[in-house]
Amino acid sequence: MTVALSGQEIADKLDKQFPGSIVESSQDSLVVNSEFLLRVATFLKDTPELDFSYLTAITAVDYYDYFEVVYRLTSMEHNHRLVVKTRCCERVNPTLPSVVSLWRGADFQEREIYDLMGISFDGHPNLKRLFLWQGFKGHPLRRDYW
Amino acid sequence: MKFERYGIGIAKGMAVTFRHLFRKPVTTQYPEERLTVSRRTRGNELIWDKERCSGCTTCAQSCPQGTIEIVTSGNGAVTAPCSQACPAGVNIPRYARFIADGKPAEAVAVIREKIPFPSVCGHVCVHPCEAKCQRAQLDEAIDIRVLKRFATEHDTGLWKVNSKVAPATGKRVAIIGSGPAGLTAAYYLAKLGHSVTVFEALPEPGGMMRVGIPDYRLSKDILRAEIEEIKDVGVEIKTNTRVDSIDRLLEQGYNAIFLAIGAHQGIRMGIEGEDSPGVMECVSFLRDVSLGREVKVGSRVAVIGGGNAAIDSARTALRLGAKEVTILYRRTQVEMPANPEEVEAALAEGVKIYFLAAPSRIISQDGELQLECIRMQLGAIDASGRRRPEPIKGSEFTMSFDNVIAAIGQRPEIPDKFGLPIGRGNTIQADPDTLATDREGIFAGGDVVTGPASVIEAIADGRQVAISIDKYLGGEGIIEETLAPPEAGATPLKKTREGWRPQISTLSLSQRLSSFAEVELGLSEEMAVKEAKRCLKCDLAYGVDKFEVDIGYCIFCGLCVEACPRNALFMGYDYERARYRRGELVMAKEDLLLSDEKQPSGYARPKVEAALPQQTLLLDRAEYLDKVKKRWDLRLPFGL
Amino acid sequence: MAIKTEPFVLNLGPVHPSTHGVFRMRTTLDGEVVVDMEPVFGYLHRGIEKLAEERTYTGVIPLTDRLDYLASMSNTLAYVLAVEKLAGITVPERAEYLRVIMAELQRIASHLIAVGAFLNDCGAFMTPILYMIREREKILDLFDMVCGQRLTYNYMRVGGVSHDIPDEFLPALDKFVNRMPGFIDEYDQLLKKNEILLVRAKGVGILPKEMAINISAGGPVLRGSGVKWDIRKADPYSVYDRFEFDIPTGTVGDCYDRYRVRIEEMRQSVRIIKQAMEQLPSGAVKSEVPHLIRPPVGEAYAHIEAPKGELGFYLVSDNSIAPYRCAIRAPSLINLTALCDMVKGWKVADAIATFGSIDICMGEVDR
Amino acid sequence: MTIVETSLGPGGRLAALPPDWPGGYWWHWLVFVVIILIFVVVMVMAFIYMERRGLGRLQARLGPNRAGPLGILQPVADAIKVLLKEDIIPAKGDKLVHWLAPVVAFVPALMIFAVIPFQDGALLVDLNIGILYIVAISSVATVGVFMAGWASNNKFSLLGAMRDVAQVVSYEIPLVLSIAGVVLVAGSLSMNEIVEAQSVPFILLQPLGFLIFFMAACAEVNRTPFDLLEAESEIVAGFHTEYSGMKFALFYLVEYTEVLALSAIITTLFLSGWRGPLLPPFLWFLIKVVAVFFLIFWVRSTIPRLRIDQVMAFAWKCLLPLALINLFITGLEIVALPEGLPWFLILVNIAIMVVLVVLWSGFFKLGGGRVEV
Repeated sequence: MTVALSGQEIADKLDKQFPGSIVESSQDSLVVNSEFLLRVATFLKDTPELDFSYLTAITAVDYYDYFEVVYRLTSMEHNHRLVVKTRCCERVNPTLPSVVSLWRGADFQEREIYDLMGISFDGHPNLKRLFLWQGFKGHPLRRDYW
Repeated sequence: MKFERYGIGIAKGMAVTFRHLFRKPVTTQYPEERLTVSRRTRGNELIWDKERCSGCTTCAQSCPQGTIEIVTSGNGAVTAPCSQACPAGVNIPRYARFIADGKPAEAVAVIREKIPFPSVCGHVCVHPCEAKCQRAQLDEAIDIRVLKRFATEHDTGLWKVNSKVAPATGKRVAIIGSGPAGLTAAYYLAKLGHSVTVFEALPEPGGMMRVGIPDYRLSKDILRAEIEEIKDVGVEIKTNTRVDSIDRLLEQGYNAIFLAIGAHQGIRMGIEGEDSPGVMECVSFLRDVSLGREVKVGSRVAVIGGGNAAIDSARTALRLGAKEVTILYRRTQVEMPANPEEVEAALAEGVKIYFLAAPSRIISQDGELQLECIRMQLGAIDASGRRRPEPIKGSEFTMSFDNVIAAIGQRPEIPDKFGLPIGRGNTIQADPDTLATDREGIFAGGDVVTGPASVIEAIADGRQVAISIDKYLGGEGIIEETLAPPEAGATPLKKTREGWRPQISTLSLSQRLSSFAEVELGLSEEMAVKEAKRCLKCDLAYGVDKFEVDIGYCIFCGLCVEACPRNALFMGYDYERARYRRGELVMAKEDLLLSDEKQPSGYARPKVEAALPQQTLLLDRAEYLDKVKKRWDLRLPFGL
Repeated sequence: MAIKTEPFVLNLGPVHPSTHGVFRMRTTLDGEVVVDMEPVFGYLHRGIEKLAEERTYTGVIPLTDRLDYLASMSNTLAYVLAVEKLAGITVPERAEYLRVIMAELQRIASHLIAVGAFLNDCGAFMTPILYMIREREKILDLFDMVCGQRLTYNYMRVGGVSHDIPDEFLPALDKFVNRMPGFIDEYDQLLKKNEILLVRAKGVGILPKEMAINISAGGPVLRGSGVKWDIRKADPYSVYDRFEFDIPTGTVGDCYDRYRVRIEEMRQSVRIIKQAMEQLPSGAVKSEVPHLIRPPVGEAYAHIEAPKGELGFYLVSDNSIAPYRCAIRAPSLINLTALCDMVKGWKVADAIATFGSIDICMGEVDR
Repeated sequence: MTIVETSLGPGGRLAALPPDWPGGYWWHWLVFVVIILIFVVVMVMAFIYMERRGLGRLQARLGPNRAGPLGILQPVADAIKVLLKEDIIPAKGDKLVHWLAPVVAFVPALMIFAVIPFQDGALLVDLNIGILYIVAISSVATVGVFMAGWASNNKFSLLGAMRDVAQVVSYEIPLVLSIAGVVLVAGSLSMNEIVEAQSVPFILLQPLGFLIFFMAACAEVNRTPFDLLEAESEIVAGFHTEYSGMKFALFYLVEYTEVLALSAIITTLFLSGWRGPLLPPFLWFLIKVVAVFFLIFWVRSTIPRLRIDQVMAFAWKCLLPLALINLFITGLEIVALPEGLPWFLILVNIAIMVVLVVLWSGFFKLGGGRVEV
């Protein structure tokens, strides 16, 4: 059974490592400050006993007053998984650090989020629209897109 | 890259294809290769049946493509699902509308058209109607029982105006037992003009309503008022008269006799030490309490059993001063026959329930009862549809109580002089439709036939017996009457907003235990009106003016067919009937020729006639097709 | 002395016989050798995630059929598991077993198309794909018996399955399950040791193990590179923990390994179906679920092992009758991440063969 | 008229014609031209039908059965359909070359039949350099294909055409070498004499020669496993992507005529042409042609396609050396036994073939395929 690591445990570990990086943590997920995202991600990927080498999915959800990007990480050796979330509040041009350098699988998923949700990822090799054509104005998956 | 084993792999592959030369080619040209049509057909034709459709717009709501457009005009005729579920057939949406318009008197008139005990049902009915309420699909069912209670509490007796009593017919009917079945039959037979006498063994009429149901659920004066109404119609009730033999009654010149004895005998547990002092039987216990006789109860009381009777005994024991009441039930809470609300109320009042426990022995030691029980486990499903409990060897445990009440079931107590065939559970066997027994002129109904059941079912039996006795005595057997004024201008529901059931206020815990006052307080005026407005008026919504499906958008997903509660929508799956001519098929075998019984199919070129293609409708609801008078033909020319 | 050649751009474009739907590869070729390849998506983008936000929870089910139209039964299964996790609905035993049988049948059907298309891209003129389509036709007949449709089944519901199987389903399924291993052996004899296929597929389009994990590939692509990871074993959903089956893995991660992994998986699926048929209990097929499901506020993520990889549905609910957000993790899109590296340097023919071996379905990629 | 007489060539072969032939040279020429035309058209139609039905059966399906009884008229239906189709010429394409390409491709395919002996002596003109004429003519067709590829102004067609030229050129040499083997044994270039020399069919005497010739010829004619030319999965339809209507019909005809020519050549060179025990010689010829054609489309239905660099490597590294060795061995045999080859030589040759094939397949490599970019 893939054990879902509880958000609090990992939160305490991370707090010791990067003080102030945890915004909020609940039983099944863990919200990280967007500045610390890259460092936390590298820490999660490299430490041997966590070893999150497999990024299952990245999804973005629009909660009107902030965007929430959900990273689902899985480790194949220890067969456990973790949900890491980050929030960005500006609606005009929200930006987040890109994790493509750690997991190549994030490449298309970040381009899709940029295309449909409008969150740009700095550090992404070629951040272009994935599905819609270049000239398309607006980001359809936003709640206020009509 | 070495080119090892040169040619052998290729040769093997060639062998496979060569072998296929001599095999029968697989093609859809051969109809019998095609498997049968699935039961849930989903083809290219949507058939809608006007009669069955109740215009409740669930299909339009469920269609993901929004292709169904439905306009209802509201002059419907078919009964609503809740009215269908009520054994007595009370027209629930109609009286809910009266309450919504603030006319409780008319509402009681509508209820009284079907049942003579509106306020009793308002208090204790098991409400099978709420299970069928369509509002449950949206959020939660309407609380129909409490609405009935609200109407009866604000009744001004408007129904009496149209209530007529027919002139005397000179026929005399004897009814044994004044329970809900007996009194309902008496009421209707009296209204039809027969002179009715009811014989009741107990000092007070009302049967189970009087002695079975404790005061905190149904107060006695409400029952007495309703029985008074029945007496006004001309029913003569003789209490404290036990009838031993039917023949003596027949000699006294009664033309028809109705046995409505009910099920007043508690079933014995059949374990050792059952007769020791302090062990009581629930029916007699409840009877003594409700008749006001003095009943002493120790501080620790055990109740054996899981039905309504057990819960009532437990809560009555609490009110009689028992400190600690425990119920032992041999199955689990899911299988408990008691009403879920009753079980919660009992738990709220501090009753402890041990599940999967059954008594094996009672030892009486100096005024105290040692109850030895055994742990049970659930095995295979038995005849009653519940899982049979089997004892676990060596899991006995003993508890000490002052009193033990056995409430494991009731059965009718029939004196053998009646000379009637006795069925399972000591019940009388009667014809299910007319409730007539084998002996001429003798009818039987209520718990005595069905075994312990709810009040509303007994009332329904009473109505049925009234009809069959009237027919037996030469009348037409019509007991329908219209008491309520006709309804003007009721419009079906346009848009419904989300709204949940009201919270019914109840007595606080301390007040409950101190007395037998009624636990559940009624609804306030505006709460009742708000609740009545939530009703979806299913009976009114019929009379569909326009039903259109935009075939262009429809993706034939079949969700509307499933959502329709009245099975008015279904889809036909048609194979194009392909015409095979002998010459057309090179490999044609004889059986390929189109024959009626064989099911032709396949994706061959459909023979397109001038009008629509000839389609074999393989509907398992074929018998339904001929009933569909106006066929709503939604088919576009397929494949043109 | 290298001949001075000038690379030119060739669009193995949206309309091309072997791009499995509207997928476009802007390849810059130097003669026959692929110098660079850039995938272009979006030709089949219908905005299913936006559409899902306007439909009731039951109304979204027909949408899921149109995601990976070669395996629509598994899409519905993933979505339905997510809703049940969100709303806390229990599913009767019989429905669980029926779902497993349908999902495994759908896996065989999807793999048949995948392997057939791959062999067709390698040049075997239509023969393997026609044999495999003959088997797939039997599976489609079984689905036709169960839910009346051959492509968009719309069979599973929240809380179970929409209808019980007709009585003639089990005998037909039994006949199919007994004859299927024989057919699989026939495919093997046809092309497994064929020297030309070995030359065309072995060592072509290699996806090393670390890169497979790094690009979070899934399904046969991941297992082809030697990673033993299968959601049915790692995180068993529904009743998969009651069956024994093993997970085939490749060694090098080239087109041939992926082809062999798919063939072996078909055999394992037949094994699972056999066991499921024996343990199929009787009883209800759908638990009591109101038509307008209204799950409590919250979110849930459920994933299954779809034929093409890990298919996940992430549902966020705000206690209304429509999902607030319905995000889909599409395995085909993520498996394509490394297509550019796997294809660079090979010939055009190999680019097509590698693309065929990854087996994507555009409905799921573009959503 | 004198020029014509002299063109009869030395030794007056014509005189040896059976006496019942009416009229002189011109009549003979006319009759045979008509025979060849009818033979080609009918046999091509028959081949199209057989291939489509045969492939159907090999792939466990029915095959065309709608047009006419048993689907016999399917080729006619195809022809009519293709003729009625609009004939599009790509805008920026080279108009003249686009129009001329099918002609240049079709004419040589038809001219090959001039030297095919249908019956003893029954051939349009018994050139004493028959085989050389065939090899020369067949390479002209490639020019037509390349013209088509170039004129369509379509990247796919250009790729297809380049592949075809590369393939035909590199398979010409093993083809000719294997023919040389046959000529050595038969002792003459003329097709008729080759057939007469085949008391023992050369397929037994020259097994390796037959194998090489068959594969090289398949490559010439772009048949699986070398059908790189119109590899529908890679370059859509190769050189005839931009063709439709009448010109497409001609290319379709070219393909089948070349296959017909190929199977005819194989029957004359290796299966002893029209010689056979009971049946009339013409019928034997037909049976053998159809048998070879069955082998060709049977191979087509099973085997996947090779990559272009593998095709090249196979030609230069595998077929060419084998053909040389085969020629060398045949030469030795001729020198050692001048008066005619005894029958036990068949076993020797087959043994040599097996040894050579196994040895060579172990030694020979097809090349990696990945180029560092």
